[in-house]
Amino acid sequence: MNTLSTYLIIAALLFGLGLLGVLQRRNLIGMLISIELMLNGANINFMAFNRFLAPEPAVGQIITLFVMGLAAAEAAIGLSIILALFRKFRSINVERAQQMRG
Amino acid sequence: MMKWVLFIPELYYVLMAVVFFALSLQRKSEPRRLYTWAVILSGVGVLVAVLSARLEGMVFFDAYRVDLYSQVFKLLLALGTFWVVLTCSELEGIDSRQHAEFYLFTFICTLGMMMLVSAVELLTIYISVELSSYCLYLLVAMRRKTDEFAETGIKYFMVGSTASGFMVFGISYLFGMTHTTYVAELMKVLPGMMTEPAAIVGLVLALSGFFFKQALFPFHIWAPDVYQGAANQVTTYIATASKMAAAAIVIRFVGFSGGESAVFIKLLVVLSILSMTFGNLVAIIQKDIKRLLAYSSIAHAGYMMIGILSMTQRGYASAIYYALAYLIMNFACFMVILKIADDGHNLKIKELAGLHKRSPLLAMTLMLGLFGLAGIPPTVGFTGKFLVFAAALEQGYLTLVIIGMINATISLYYYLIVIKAAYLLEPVNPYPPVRVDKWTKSLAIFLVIAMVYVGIFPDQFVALTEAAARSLFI
Amino acid sequence: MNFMTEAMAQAAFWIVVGLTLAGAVIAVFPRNIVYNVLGLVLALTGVAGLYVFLGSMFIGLMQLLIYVGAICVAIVFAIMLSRPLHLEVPQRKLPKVLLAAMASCLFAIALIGVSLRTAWKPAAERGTDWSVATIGELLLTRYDLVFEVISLVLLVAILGAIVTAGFSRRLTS
Amino acid sequence: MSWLFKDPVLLAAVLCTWLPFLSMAVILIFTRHKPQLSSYISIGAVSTSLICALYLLIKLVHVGEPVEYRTAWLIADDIIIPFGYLFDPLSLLMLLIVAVISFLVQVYSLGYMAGDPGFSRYYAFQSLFAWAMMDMVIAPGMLQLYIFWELVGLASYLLIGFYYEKWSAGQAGKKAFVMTRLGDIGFFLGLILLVLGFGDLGIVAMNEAAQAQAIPSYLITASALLIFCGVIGKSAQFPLLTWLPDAMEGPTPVSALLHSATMVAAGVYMFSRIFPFFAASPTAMAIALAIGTITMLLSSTMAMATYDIKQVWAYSTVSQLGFMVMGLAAGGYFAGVFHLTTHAGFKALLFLCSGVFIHEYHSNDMRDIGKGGGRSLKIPMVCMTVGALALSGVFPFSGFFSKEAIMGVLAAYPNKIWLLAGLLGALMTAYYSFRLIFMILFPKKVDATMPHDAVHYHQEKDDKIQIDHEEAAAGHGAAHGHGSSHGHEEGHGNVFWYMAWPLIILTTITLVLGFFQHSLEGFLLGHAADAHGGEGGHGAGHYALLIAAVSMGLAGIAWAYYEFGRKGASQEGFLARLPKTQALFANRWYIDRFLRRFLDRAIYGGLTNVFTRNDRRVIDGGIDGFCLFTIGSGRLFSFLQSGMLQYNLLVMVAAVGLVVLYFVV
Amino acid sequence: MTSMEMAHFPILTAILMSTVLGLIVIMFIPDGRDKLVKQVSLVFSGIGLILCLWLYHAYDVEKGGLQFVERTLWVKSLGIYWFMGVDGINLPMLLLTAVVLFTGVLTMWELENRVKEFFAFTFLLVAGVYGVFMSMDLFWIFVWYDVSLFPMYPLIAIWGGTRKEYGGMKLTLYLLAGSVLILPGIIYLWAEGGAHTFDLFELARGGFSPQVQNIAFLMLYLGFGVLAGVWPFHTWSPVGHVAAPTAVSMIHAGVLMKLGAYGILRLGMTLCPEGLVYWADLMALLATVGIVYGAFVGLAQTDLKYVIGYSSVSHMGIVGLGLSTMTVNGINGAVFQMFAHGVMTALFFSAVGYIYDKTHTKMIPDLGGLSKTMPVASAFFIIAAFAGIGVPCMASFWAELLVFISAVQTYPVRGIFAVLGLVVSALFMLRVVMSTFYGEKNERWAHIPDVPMSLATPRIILVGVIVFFGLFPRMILDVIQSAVIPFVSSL
Repeated sequence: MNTLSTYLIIAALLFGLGLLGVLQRRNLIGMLISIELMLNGANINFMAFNRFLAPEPAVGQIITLFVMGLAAAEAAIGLSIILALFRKFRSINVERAQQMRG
Repeated sequence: MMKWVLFIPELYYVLMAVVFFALSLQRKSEPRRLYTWAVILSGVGVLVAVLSARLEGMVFFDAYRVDLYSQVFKLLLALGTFWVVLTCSELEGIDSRQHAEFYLFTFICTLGMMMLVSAVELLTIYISVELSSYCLYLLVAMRRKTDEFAETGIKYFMVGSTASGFMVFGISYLFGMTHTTYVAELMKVLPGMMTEPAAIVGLVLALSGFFFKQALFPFHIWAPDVYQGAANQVTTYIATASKMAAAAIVIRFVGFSGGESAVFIKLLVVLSILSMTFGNLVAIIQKDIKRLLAYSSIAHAGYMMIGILSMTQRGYASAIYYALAYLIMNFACFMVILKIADDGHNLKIKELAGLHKRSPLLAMTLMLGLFGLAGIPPTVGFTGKFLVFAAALEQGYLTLVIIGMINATISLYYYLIVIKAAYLLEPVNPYPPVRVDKWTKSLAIFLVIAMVYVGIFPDQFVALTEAAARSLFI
Repeated sequence: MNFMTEAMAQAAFWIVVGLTLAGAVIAVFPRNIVYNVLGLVLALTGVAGLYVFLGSMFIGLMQLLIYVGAICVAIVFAIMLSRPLHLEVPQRKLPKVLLAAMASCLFAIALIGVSLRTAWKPAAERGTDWSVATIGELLLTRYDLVFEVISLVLLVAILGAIVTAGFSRRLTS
Repeated sequence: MSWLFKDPVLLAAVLCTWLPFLSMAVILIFTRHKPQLSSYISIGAVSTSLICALYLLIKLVHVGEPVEYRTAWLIADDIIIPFGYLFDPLSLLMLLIVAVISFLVQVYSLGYMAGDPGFSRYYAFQSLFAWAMMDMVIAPGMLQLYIFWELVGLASYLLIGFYYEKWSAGQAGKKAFVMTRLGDIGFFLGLILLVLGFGDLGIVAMNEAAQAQAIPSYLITASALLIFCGVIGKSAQFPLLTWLPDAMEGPTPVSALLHSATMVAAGVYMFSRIFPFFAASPTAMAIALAIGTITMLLSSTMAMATYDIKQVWAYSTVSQLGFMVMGLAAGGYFAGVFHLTTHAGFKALLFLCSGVFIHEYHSNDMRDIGKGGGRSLKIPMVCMTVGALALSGVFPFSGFFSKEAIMGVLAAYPNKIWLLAGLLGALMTAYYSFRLIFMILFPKKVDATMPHDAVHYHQEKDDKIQIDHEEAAAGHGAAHGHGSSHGHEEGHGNVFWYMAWPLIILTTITLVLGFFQHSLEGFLLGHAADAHGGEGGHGAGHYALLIAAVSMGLAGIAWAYYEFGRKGASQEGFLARLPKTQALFANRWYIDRFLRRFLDRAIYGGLTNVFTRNDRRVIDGGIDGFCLFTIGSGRLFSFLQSGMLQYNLLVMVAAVGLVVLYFVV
Repeated sequence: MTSMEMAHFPILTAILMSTVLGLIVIMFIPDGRDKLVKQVSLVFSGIGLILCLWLYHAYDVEKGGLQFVERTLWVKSLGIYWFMGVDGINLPMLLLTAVVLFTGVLTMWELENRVKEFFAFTFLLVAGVYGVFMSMDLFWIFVWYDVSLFPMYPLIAIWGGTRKEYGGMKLTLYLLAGSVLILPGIIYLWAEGGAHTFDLFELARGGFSPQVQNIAFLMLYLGFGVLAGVWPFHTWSPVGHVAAPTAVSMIHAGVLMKLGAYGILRLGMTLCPEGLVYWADLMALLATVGIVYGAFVGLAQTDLKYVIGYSSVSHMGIVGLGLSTMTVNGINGAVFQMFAHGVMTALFFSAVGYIYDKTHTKMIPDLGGLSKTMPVASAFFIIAAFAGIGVPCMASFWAELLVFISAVQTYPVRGIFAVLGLVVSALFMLRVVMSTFYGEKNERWAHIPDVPMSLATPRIILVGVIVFFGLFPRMILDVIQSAVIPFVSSL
């Protein structure tokens, strides 16, 4: 129901799903997508705490806003790096990127 | 407004960023001129940091605190940046068309880290971390001719993003528990809540993000690949300046717990031991010097953690001192590597062969630096370890300290292998002579003297770090 | 009436939740990257809905704007730049998926555990000022620094994206 | 330094003992390359010593109480090790003996060692010996005695191994040192026991305390037995007796000085030094008696089976030392010391005579010497015969008197078996001495045409006796040592007379000394001697014994004459008909073989081997293994850092997940 | 320690600086001026020697106690002091160091390979040694201790002989592994000491609870024990010595190993007397095993330096045994033995060094009959061997005497075993002497010249020291005793 723990669970699930994506997707863009999911999980947390616990409702919203902004920047940088990699490898399969080890 | 004075170092770095942004807009890239500018500007930056060292006060609605703690770290950051820039005379690892951007990102990154050490509000901290991280992602990915190391950037980025995901999630729990984003209030409230799972998990998750920057086990996974894959100067920057900021923020965050939770301390102990042991053991088998130093940095994160986890003023002070020591000696090692691999390639240990003939000064710098990393007196590394261990033993962590010492011995083994290469091996094919210009020479001599001087006359430095640690709690 | 509204709200809420989670699943599981993006869009929209339920229409809108509008589009562009759609998708390795599933399940369960086991205490005094104006005011006062810095972050991101993606800003050296 | 000159006695003592040391230092450091000068320095020093010793004897002969000088050599808490001089009759007598024989031997060596490349070194070591021995003799405390005792051993080692290019010489030196060391350990432990139990190692104090029963008897017995170990080692008593024959590898004058007259007698001297102390423990005395007897008999038998002229005298020395120990252990303080004195004279004489033969014929084998015409060397031949007579205890010679004294003591001992053993010993002694004399005197076939220089090694191969190669190596005379760089072509001028005069002097001593028995007795035993007319008291009532002893000696001579001397004698001896016994005797009753086996099996093969392997495999191997393990674990852990990004992330996530879970549960 | 006592010429610092300055001067000599480097080294080591001799002369035995004290606060917050002083225990050690350094420099007169670096590292090493012996502050003791250890690696690995890289690595790692326990031990004491000072005497005055003492003593004992060659942590010693060049072996076996024993004495025993009592049994046991074991293993070695290495194990066992008795004479003897063994081993290695330099082998079976070709060189070795056997009138005799007396008193059975070890040590020394120097002239080495005067000088000095203190043991024992008696009474 519309309680704090519901939101927290949803956030945790989102985070977990994101994590799963990061851990098993071979497509780098897929991993990036998963990271966005994780950030969204955190954002839901902020919003939920903001709604149910926080003294000032504005703060949580602002944090969420900034996280979004950063996520956008992050996505931009991530995508550019992925593209750079693609131009080298002609692939965005993360498993191609395992030359350095040990 | 007088208060803006407090913000001067940061403003100065903004100015530098602007200058290089302007320079990056030029049609033609002139590496030499860029280098000269960068050296001059970052040199003045050190000066600014020194001059503003004694400033104190709060700005930005208490989100930003300028005190000795932050100023010391800012000085270290400025110094690290300056040194790195100084070694950029042959910036062969990076496409010459992108040198301006290289300096730009470096300075913005330093700016981000400077804000990080001063920020006392979670959102500001988060933003600062991300600012510096993004710059680093970009710097790492900038390496030229990267076929061999192309994956570096993406690895760094993925691990970093995941870790920052953890961190945000953790911060959200902290926010939920304490209803505030201000560090000062957090520190008041949080120690009383350490029994709640959310508080401690929030702290741990938030710390993961910083441990990532510090390359503490198990958040180290990027370090070897990035150290190896990034351009030499970038690696140097990551290994020196960026570590300072990480240390600063880890100290601040660990302090949140107020030493209330034994389990939390135990966790840190475990992490510290794992980090030292893993780093040192794996470093043994490395062939590439930068990769080796990456593992050694993992181990050093563990040593530093010993000081931090004692949760006393002395502990934090020792960690600050350790950071200073680490900056100097790590940089000394990297400087030698940079100068030997002046065409920007990755240096193998065996390529050091005959260094004592090729450049005795660099060989000596390298030796002292490595001995310092191994914690051998009279170098600064020893004094750092000594202080860290003293702080830990004051709290009774005898076993931890012994494990730390065992690790120091293991680490000595691989440092000795490098020293052996530099001093003992004769090269199979003669390597080209090392070009050592006047600047490098004086920098090397300075580093040697610094390593020994700070090591055997630690009094004033210890006093400084203790004052800095004290200001953490005011 | 009240009951009806309540029930509708309930239903809407669960629909939104379902949308979010379904979107997340789609974003993670299918091997076709385009489905993933669509899933992500779904999930993000769902999250925007949740924000609305959490009382902030503004953030919900921002979510749609930034995430769905900007990020997802960027991702789609990247997909189009990087990988022709007709290329076959790589096979999954079962052990890896299993391990990943175990780890993330562990993590999710642990987090759920944390949120359930913690006694969340509301603040003693809770403000009720949900207006966007306040947000704006705070952005220009208390969060002024952050507000300034994020512009720097975005600048870095833009510059970096250009530099890194290989479209050098100079044609010649 | 003025204290030194205030007291002439002290001055004499210091000069007497330290001049040789000085001479050693000077020779080693400065005059190594000037052999003549070195020898003069050394002889000068030792003759000064001799004069001083004489002076001391004369000066102090009537002083009743012992005169003692001491200064603290070492002060370590409650242990004070004095350095000093103790002059009592015994030490004065021994000092004189040492000085005289050292002097004579050094003079003799002028001839014997002439032209040897190590001439200077030889004299340096001689000086070292003289210094150490004299300081030992007049030591006021047991620790000083022990210290110089060890140094004497060092000198012995150096001199035995003088011909260092000879493997066997080195072996012999090592053997001598280690075997005496073994005994010394006992000695040392005994001293420690005494220090801890009693606290004072002053000889006078010890003796008085023992007599006054101020020391518990168990302590006396234990420490006396341990100290006696030192005697066993130094004086080559059973079972550590085999080093002495091997020690004959050294130059003959060395054998004369160290390994017969003085150094080996140090054990006996030490015994007599603390005689009252020993006497306070009947157990120790009994054991000493037994050991002395065994030694005497065993070594006599050994002497009967060898053809090496020096070996014979070496065995004889061992046997006579055993005899002295018997005398002392049976309670005959004077008898033992007296025999020590006379023995020093005639045994030195015997060795020096043999030295002349060896020098002349470059062979140690008595058959070679005989065939080479040994009897043509008149002076040595006569002197040697005199010595042998003294050894056999024939009347006018010194040996007679001292042997009689010991026999008297043994006869006074309740258990007569010791006396019988003594008599048997006398018989054998006479037999082997004259076996030697006769073999040289009446060689089976005089081959006058044979040049002296020719060395008849091949004849040694005729020996049917199986001798361990080890001993064989040790047994081949010292003749190779000095090569033929010198020789008698220079004529029998100086060289010969350098060697002859000491012989003559010693012969004189041997002839005369016996008649001083009573004055010596008086001197040694002080007033006590006057009171009961000398110990042993064999004056009037023991003619039977006297006759028995002398007849034993004569019988031995006769027997030897029968087998070796008379015309047509087979010169094979009765042992040749008893091959097993002969082998037994020739192989020293297999004591050596046993020791060698023990050394090989238990020490080299056993403990050493085990320890070495343990060191290499277990201890060092453990360390290396640990290091390899560390490196290996590094390799292992490096798999955690696989190149695959997601696996690394997996580790990280799992770790954090577990931590979070831990905090929840 | 009053200010009045402070007002004198800081001679200890001067001695220390003689090496540090020497190091710096050597570093600034341009390449290729090898002769000059050697001369400078000689001058600076000579200055150190003269200062040490003066110190020895000026030390007031009657007064005893700590003299020539220098004490300045160094790091305030940790209570670290620049605290140096001389008493009867470290004075002989300083003298030993000076003598060995001086002779070591002379011994390496013919070095040709990377001369400058060699002497620089050597001076660094010796600076550390001086520092340990002088310092009375735990922090500085440890600092100097490590300073004296790490130059061993380049010294062995660059200029060494047999398996130099392995040996150097093993030795350095092993010895520094010892500090794994020392450093925590020191800081542990500091932390438990309450007064938060590293001043040795202040800490000792404060006292510790028995439990703390037990732990700390064990740590210090094992830590320093590694360097002191305590069985079973001795295997670095033969391996390292075999690998090291002559002067380094001299300094290392002669002086550095003493640091270990000195550390046990100065830190462990001063600060944790009750810990000592608790662990003394173990100490005595290990020491005895070391004595006997070292001798036996030495018996089987075929490498000259291995033999000396194991003899060092055996002799350092005697030091350990002496310390473990906790009696005046035991400790007297132990300190004396440290000195005597130092000089003796230096002589040993210097003698072997010459032989090795000329023949390029130190395998006993390859040698033999050396006396004929180089009598003087052989004589040095033989003298050292006799000193090693414990022949009287050599310095080590007195030391062994004192140790054994107190050992038999305190631990009868172990004491007797230790004494029996002397026979074995005699056996193996003489075995080596015989196989190497006795026997037929070896034609292979016939061309080799005997030691020239210049190279004989250092060895003569060492022989002189051995014999001088052998004849006049009070010259040094009185000094030692002036410190040991109050020390033991305070135990």
